[in-house]
Amino acid sequence: MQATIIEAINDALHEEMASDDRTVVFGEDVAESGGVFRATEGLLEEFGEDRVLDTPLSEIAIVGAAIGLAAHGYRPVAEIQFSGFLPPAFDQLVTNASRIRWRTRGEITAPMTVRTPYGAGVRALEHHSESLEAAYGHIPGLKVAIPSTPADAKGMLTSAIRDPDPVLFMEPKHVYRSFREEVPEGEHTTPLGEAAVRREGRDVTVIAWGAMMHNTLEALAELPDVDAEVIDLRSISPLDRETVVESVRKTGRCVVVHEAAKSGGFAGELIATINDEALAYLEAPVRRVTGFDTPVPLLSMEDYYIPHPPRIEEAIAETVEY
Amino acid sequence: MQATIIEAINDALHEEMASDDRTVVFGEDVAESGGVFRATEGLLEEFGEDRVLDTPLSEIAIVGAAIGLAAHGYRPVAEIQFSGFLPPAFDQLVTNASRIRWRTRGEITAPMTVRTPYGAGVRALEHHSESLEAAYGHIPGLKVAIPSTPADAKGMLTSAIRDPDPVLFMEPKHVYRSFREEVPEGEHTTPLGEAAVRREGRDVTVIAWGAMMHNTLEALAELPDVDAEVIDLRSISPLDRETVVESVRKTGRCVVVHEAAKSGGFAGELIATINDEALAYLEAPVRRVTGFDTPVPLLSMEDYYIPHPPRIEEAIAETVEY
Amino acid sequence: MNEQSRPESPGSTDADVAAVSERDVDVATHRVVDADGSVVDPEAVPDLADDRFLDLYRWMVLQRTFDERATKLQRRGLLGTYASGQGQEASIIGSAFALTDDDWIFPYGREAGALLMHGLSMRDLLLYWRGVEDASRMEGANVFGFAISIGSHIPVATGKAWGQKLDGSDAVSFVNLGDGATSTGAFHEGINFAGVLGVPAVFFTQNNQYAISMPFEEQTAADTVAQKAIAYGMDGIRVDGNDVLAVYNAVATARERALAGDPVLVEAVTYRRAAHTTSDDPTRYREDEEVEEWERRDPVERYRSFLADRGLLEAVDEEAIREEVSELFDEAVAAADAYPERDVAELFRYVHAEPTPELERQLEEFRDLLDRRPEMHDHIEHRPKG
Amino acid sequence: MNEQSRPESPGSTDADVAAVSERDVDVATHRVVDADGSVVDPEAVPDLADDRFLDLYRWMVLQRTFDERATKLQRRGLLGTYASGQGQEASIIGSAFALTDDDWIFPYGREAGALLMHGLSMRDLLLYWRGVEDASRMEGANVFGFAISIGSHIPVATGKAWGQKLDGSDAVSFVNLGDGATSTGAFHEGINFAGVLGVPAVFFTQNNQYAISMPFEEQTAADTVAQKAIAYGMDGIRVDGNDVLAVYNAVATARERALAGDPVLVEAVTYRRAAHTTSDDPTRYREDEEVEEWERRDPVERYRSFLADRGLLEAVDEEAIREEVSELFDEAVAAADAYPERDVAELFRYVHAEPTPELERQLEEFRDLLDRRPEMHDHIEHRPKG
Ligand SMILES: Cc1ncc(C[n+]2csc(CCOP(=O)(O)OP(=O)(O)O)c2C)c(N)n1
Ligand SMILES: Cc1ncc(C[n+]2csc(CCOP(=O)(O)OP(=O)(O)O)c2C)c(N)n1
Ligand SMILES: [Mg+2]
Ligand SMILES: [Mg+2]
Repeated sequence: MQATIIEAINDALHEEMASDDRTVVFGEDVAESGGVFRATEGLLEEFGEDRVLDTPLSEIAIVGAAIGLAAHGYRPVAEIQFSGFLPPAFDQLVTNASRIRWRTRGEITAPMTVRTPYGAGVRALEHHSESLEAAYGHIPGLKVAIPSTPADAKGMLTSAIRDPDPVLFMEPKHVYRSFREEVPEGEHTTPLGEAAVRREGRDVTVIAWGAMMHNTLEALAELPDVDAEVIDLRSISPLDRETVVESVRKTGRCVVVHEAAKSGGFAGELIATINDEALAYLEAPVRRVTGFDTPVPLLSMEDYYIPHPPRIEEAIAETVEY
Repeated sequence: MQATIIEAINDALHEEMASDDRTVVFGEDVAESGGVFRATEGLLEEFGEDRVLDTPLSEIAIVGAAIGLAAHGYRPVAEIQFSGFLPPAFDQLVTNASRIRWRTRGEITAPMTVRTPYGAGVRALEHHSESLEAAYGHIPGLKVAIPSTPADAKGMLTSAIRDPDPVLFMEPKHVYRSFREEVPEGEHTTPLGEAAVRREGRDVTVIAWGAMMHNTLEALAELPDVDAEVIDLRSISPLDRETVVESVRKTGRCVVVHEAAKSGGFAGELIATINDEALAYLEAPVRRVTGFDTPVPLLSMEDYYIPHPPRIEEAIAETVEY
Repeated sequence: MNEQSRPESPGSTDADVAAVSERDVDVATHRVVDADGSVVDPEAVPDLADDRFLDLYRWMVLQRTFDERATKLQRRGLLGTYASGQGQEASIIGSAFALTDDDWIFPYGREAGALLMHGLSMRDLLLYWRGVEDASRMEGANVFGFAISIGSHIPVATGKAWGQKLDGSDAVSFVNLGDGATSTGAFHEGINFAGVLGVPAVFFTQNNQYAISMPFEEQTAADTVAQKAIAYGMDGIRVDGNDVLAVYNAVATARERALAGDPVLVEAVTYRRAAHTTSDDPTRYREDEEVEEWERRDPVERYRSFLADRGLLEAVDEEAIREEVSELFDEAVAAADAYPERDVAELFRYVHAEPTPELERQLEEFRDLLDRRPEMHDHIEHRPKG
Repeated sequence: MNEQSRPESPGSTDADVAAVSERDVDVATHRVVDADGSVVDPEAVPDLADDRFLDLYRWMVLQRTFDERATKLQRRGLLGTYASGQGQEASIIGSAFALTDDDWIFPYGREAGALLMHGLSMRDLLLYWRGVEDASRMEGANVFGFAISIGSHIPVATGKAWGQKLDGSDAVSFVNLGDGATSTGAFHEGINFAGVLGVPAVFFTQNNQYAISMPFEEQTAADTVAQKAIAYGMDGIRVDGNDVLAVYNAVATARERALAGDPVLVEAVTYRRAAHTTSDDPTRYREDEEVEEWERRDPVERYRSFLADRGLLEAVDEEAIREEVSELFDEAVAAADAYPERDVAELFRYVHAEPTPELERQLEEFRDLLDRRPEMHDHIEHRPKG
C-alpha cells in the first residue's frame, strides 16, 4: 500500500495489536481522539479500552507504568505527545527502563516502546521542536530508533514493539505527511540497529536521520556531479558502526547532518567512530551540518535554525572539493 | 591554605555567602547535617536558616525553585545529593533553567548553581556513581563545569555562583578527600569555559576531567619516557576548543579519558573538534579510554568499570607508538 | 524459618480499620451569583465601586473579543497556533482583578485578558502567538514566559515566591494552571515545597474539565482539585469559575492568606468551550450537548444579569466596548505587523550573558551563508517579524 | 483600557470564602495493642492461629537480628553500606505477613524480613548489600529490585499492578516507600495514575519520621501521609507502625480493597532508630531523647506484651529463636562467601537481550587487557564475589 509515515505508524500499531494481544497502547489523547497527530486513530474502536488508554498528564507515570506493564509480560507502546515532554520522564528511562534487565541479570525485563514525535519545522509552540537523541542515545541499555521513511516507520516500529528491550522510537514529525511510498502490507519488520544505505556512491558519505534525510536528498539533487553515498542511520543506539566505517573507508569523505544542537550532538559519536576505524582513509575533515547551539526558535525564526538544503549542499560540496 | 576538594568547596560556599547575601544554599540534608559529604558544613550555623535550608526529597522542586529564586535576584546554590538523582530534574534544566534568558531575550535570567557529586569509586549503592555530563553538556544555555583540584573547586565554584547564567557544577566525589593542595584564601575565582594545561609536552595530548584527571596522571607516572601534554578540560560547556586544538596541533596525537559510557560520551565532541580543526596534524587516531556501554556496576564489580591507570597507560603508549 | 512463614490464605481481618477519604471532606463551591444570574449571598458581593464592577465587565468582554479575533486571525494564517480562553472569562478576569501590578503572574496560555490587565501590550501578546521571542520579555508587566510545558512553571513560581518572602515584599506569585497540570510531578513537588516554605504563592487551577481530550473525571480519581490541597497541608478553595465575583473573592482571600505565609490552592470550576487550540478538533471527543450545556452557564451573561440587578447595566455600552476592543486589536495587529524584522543574531545573543566563541562562529558562518546563498531564503518561510 | 484597569489596592473581600483543609479531616490511627502492651480493642485482634501469632514474633526477631548482624558485618568491612530497619520491625513484618507469595513486593531497602518471608534467600540479601548484581534477580521471590532512587519504583509498581488487573490475577503490587518518597513527582504521578486505573496496588509508606536528616514535619506541611490519599480520590489508612497486629490489619484491609479495584495509600507511623545507613551519623541532626522516647515504644516489646497477655509467651523460646536466626545468618554469610566469583562478562551480557558488536568488542578488549596487564588487579579491589 502507499502510505505516509504517520499512516505507516498507524498501520504498524493496528497490525501489532491484532497479532499480539499483549500489546497495549497508551498516552495522552491517544484513545478517544486518536492522538494529536492521529497516529493511534482507530485503535480504541478496534481493540477496546482495556488495550487503548488515555492517561493523565503524567509523563513520569506513562513511562514508569510502561516499565511495570512490560515487566509483567505486556508489550506497552506508550506515546509521549511531543519529544519536548520526554525530559520529565528522563529519570524513568535512565533509572529503570534502561537497566532493569541489567539490574536483575535478565530476570526482569522491559520490552516496551516509547513513541514520540520529534524535531522542528511544524510551526509549533515552544518545547515542541527539540531533538535530544544524543542525550537518550548515551544511556546504556536504551535503544533509540529513528525512521525516515514510511516503510521503515512501519518495519522499525514493529521491531521495536517486539524487541525484548526498551526502545525509544523518535518520529520525525516534520515529514509525517510529506510524502507517500510503498509500505508492505501485513507483518513487516525492519531490524533495529542497522543503518540503511539509501544510495551508493564513491565521492562522499553523507549520514543523516529523521527529517534531515530528506533535506540531505534535496541538497544532493542540487549536486548532480557528486556521487554521494547516503546513509540513513536509523538507529542512534545501538549504532551500526560497520556500515559507517565501511562507507567512509570507501569514500574518504563524510558529512553528518542532524538537526539537534551541534555541541554534544550525535555527530560527535559518528566522527569518533570514523576516527577510530577510518582515520587513515580520510581525505577531508568530516563536516557537521547541525542545528545551532541554541534552543529551537519559536515559529517566526524556526527556519533559521533548521539545517536546510543549501547549508547541507555547501558542506557536501566543500567536503568533496577539500 | 591546604585543603581537599571538599574543604575547598566548603570554603567557597562560606566565602560567597559572606560576600554576597543574596547567596542561598539548599538541598537535601545540607543544613542541619551539613551535607552527606559535608560540603555545606557550618553554613547553617553561620548564615542562619533563611539562607541555608534543608528541602523535601524533591529534585524537581529543588532545581525549579532555584530557577525562580535566581530569577528573583538571589544566587541560589542548590545541591543534588548525588548526580544519579539529577535525572528527575532534567526537565527543569532543559525546559527552564537553560533557556529562561533566551526565552525572555535577557529580561529574566537564572544565575543559579546546581552542585552535584558525580562519578564512581566510592562503593556506594546503585544510581550513586553515574557520569552523565555529556547529556547535560548538550543542553544549549546550560554551563557544565567539573573541577579536578581543590584550588579549581574553590575558584570555579565561586565563578559559578557569580555567573549570570545557570551552571551545573559536577564534583568528582571519588577525589573529594584524596589529597590536599594549596588553595588561595579569601576571594578566588577561576574563569569557567577555560581548560587548564596541567603539564606541557610534545608527544601526545591527554585530555581528562574530574577524577579521571588523577588516574591519567597516575598512568603517566608509569610512562616516564612519554612527554605528554595534559589538559584538564574543566568545562564541558562552554568547551574550550582552542586549548584542545592548539595542543593537538602541536602533539599530533591525543587520548581522551572519561569515566562515562563510551557511546555518546563527551569524547565524541572533543574528537569532532579535533577533526574540524586539527585533522591534518593527526598522526594517530584519537584514543578514547572510557567507561563501558553499561550501567556502572554495584560495588563488587565497580572497579572493572572505572578507567584505571593501566588502561589509560596502554592507550597512551599505543597512541605514541602508533 | 522461611517455610511455614505466614498464613496460607492472604491476610484478612474483621477489624474495622478506619480510612480517610474524600468522602470525609465536604468541598464547598464558593458562589456569589447563581447560574441564573441572581445573587446567592448579598454579603458575599465584593465591596467594589460601581466603576470597578463595570471594569470587570469590560475586561471579560475584552477577553472574549480578543479570543474571537485571535482565532480568526489564526484561521487566516496570520497567527500561529492559538489557545482560546472562551468560557473561562470569569476565571481569567476575576482572578487577575484581585491582584496588584506588583504581583507576578505565571501564565500558561489562555489568560490574554489577565496579562493585558497586568500591563502587557496587546501587540506583544500577538507577537507571542506569532512566535516572536521578543514577546516573552513581557515588557512592562510582572509576567513570566508562558509555561508551554504543562506544570513546569509551578516549582519555578515557588522559587519566585520564596524570593518575595525573603525580600519581605508584599507581592505574591500567582500561578495559572489547568486541571491537566495537576497530574504532573512538577505540580506536586512545587506545591509541596511551597507549603513547607510558607511562601506567598497562589496556585490557581482553571479546571476547565479537559486536558485536550482528557476529561477531568479521568485525569484523577479525586472529585475536585481543591481537595488536593489537603495533601500539602494547605487551604484549598473551590469556586464557581464562571462567577467572576466569586473568583475575585476566592483569589483575594487566597492572596491574603498567601501573603500571611499560607500558600493556597484554588480551583475555579469552569469549561473550555473552544477547541483546545486552533489545531484541535473537539468533536472527536466530546458531545455538542455538553458544550451547549455550558453555553447556558456563560460567565459573561451571568455577570450581565448581576449588573442588571445592580442597576449598572444601563451604564454599559456593549457596542462601544466591543468596538473599542476591536480597535485596540486592529492597532495591535498593525503594530505587530510593523514590528521590526528580527535579526538572526538574536538566536545566538541570548544563550548566555556573553556569547561563547563557538556561538559567535556559528553566527558568523550562518550570516556568511545567508549572504552567499540567497536561495536559503526559499527555505525560510519569512516570518522573522511580527 | 489598559489604564484604570483594576482596583488600586489589592483585591480584598469580606466574603466568607470557605476552604477545605486538613483541619476538616480526622485521620484516625488504627491500633490494636497500646504502647503499654494492652489490647485496645479485642475485636480488632486478627483471627490468627496461635502458631501464626508466634510466627509473627519470630519474624520480628529475625528482622531485628538480621539488622544487628548486618550492621556488625558492615563495620567489619564485610558488607557495603547497609540500611537497617531497626525500630520499624512491626511495619516491615506486619505488612508482609498480610501478603501472599503471589503478590509482588517493591522494596526500597529496609525490609529484609519482608523479603525473606517472601521467599528471598538470606544469602542473596547479603549478596545485595555486598554489591553483587546477581542478588537483584530476587530468585524465588516476587520481588522487584530495590528502588535506591527514592520514589522511582512507584509508577513502575502502578504498571505492574495494571498488568495484574489486565490478567485478572488475584495478586497485588505492594510498594514499600518512606516518608521522604512522598515528596517526589514519581509518587504523585504513579499514585494518581493508579487511582485512575483502579489497579490492585497498595502504597505502603513507612513514615519513620526522617528522610536522612529531614524530619517529617519539614518534609511536607501536611500532618500525615495518609491524608495525601484524598488528593487521589483514594482511601488513606493510618496505622500505628509499631503495632504489628494493627499493621497486619491495615495491610490486609488495604489489600482487599486494592483487589477490588481501589488502590490504597497506607501510612505506618514508626521510627527509624538506627542511623539512616551505616554511613550516616544521626547525632548531627537529632536528639538522643527523641531516640530514647521511641525506644520505649519498641515494637518487639509491645508485641511480647500482647503474647504474654494471650498466654503465648511461654511458647516462645527467645534464646532459641535468636540462635536459629544467628545460625541462618552465619550460613548465609558462608554461602555468600562461597558465591562463585563473578566474571567480567556479566557487565556486558545483560545490557540488552543480545549483546551488540560494540559491547562484545569492549568485553574482548578488556579481557585482553586483564590478561596482558596483571597490575590491573591492583586497582580492582577484589570483591567480584559475595
Ligand atoms: C508536560 C507536557 N505534556 C504534554 C503537553 C501537551 N499538552 C499541551 S496542553 C495539554 C493539556 C493541558 O490541559 P490543562 O492543564 O487542563 O490545561 P487546558 O489546556 O485545559 O487549559 C497537553 C497534554 C504539554 N504541553 N506539556
Ligand atoms: C531521588 C533520590 N533523591 C535523593 C536520594 C538520597 N537519599 C537516599 S535515602 C534518602 C531519604 C529517604 O527517606 P525516606 O523516603 O523517608 O526513607 P527512609 O530512608 O527514611 O526509610 C535520600 C534523600 C535518593 N536515594 N533518591
Ligand atoms: Mg484543562
Ligand atoms: Mg523516612
